[in-house]
Amino acid sequence: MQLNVLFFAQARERAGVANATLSLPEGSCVRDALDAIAREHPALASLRSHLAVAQDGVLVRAADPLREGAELALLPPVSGG
Amino acid sequence: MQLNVLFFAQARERAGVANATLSLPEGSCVRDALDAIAREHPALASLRSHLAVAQDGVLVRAADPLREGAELALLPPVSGG
Amino acid sequence: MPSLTHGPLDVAAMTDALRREDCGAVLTFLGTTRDHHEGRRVARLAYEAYEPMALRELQALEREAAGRFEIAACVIAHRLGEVPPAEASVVVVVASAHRGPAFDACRWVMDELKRRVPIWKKEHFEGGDAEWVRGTPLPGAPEGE
Amino acid sequence: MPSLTHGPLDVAAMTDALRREDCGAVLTFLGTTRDHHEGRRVARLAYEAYEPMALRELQALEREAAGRFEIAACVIAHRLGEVPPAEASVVVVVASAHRGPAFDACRWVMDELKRRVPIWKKEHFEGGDAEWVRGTPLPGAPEGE
Repeated sequence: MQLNVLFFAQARERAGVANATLSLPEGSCVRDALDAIAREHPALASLRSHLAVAQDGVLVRAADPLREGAELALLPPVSGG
Repeated sequence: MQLNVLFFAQARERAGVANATLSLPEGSCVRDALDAIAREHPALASLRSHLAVAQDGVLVRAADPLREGAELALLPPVSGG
Repeated sequence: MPSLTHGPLDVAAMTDALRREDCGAVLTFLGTTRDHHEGRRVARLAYEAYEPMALRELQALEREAAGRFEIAACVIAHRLGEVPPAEASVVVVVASAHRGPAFDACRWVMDELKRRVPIWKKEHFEGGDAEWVRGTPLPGAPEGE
Repeated sequence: MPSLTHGPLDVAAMTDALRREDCGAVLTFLGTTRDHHEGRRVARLAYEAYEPMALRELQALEREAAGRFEIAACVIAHRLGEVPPAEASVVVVVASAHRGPAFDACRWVMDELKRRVPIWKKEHFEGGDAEWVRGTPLPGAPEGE
């Protein structure tokens, strides 16, 4: 399955890209995606425990299944206002 | 002693004037002024227990002495804002 | 410095005057004329003040607010005379480094203003009659001792 | 409806849009760029958002505010990109019949906005270095379960 990954703020800067395409085996979950992203972008390691993840704009948890073609956003702690 | 009396809001409307000169014996207090005003303007009677009084812009009490030439303001319950 | 004005209040100018580089929050309260009160349609309001005393009380409120709360500045303006519906009769602007004290101070100023400042409001209803709004007695009404 | 803009926020237009004849209170909160943070001089801020999600979250906040508090309307706007000192990065306007709920709602919206909306702030200090502001983790960070 293919996913479009979006990196924001510190995650974007550490990854060095704002988005990337990710290929995973069918049936992968959010944790699998994070593991794959971490292998690709080791600079994200220290941030990982602080990242929330949204799939198509909705927050998801580590065990949630991924959808084919979904947009997966890596969201550091927020600081709007 | 002479005082300049100012009437505001309901007090002004009931008295029919915005200000008036009041002559009182030397040594009069705020209560004496209110009594004299009440005789002059009986329409103020039902309002009297709700009126505060300021002498030269400072709130005073019934027993406080009056100053020659002072400005005495009759202040109904306030409703600014 | 507080102000009493007989025309529309310039809210934008008041807010802009308090945008300071050392402040992270600017809170602007507008009290506007409602078109209804206790079930009746209000055509307009008219305000009257004992102006010199009202100005002094408003200035005291600005200073007390700056002393009680962690704010950088507080400015109050009140309109007098006739105020049509949806126009502002009172504006309070508070600037502060953090937003909590701005909310606390602005609310406190409005509560105190309604209790302490010699300003009176008359409601003119549709149909033509009018009534002074039941207000709050100032402290120390001589007969209330 | 909330908005995300890449230029200055039009505070006056937002406030005017919420002056309604059935409301007695309009409260406008401006979050502005402070020129200092933890003892350092801030030259400017830069904001970034996950825009479609941020807009949906802001819209949810507007609706929830209208449901939780006795208010007539709530509108939120957030600026993105660079914001110089003393300019507004966020504006929340609340209109209500009575002032108490406007204060409660506006404060609640700002608290929730800082917790729930995917927007990030970077401080650019004088001298040239920059830092992302330590923020609040969104609920459900996968590793935090």
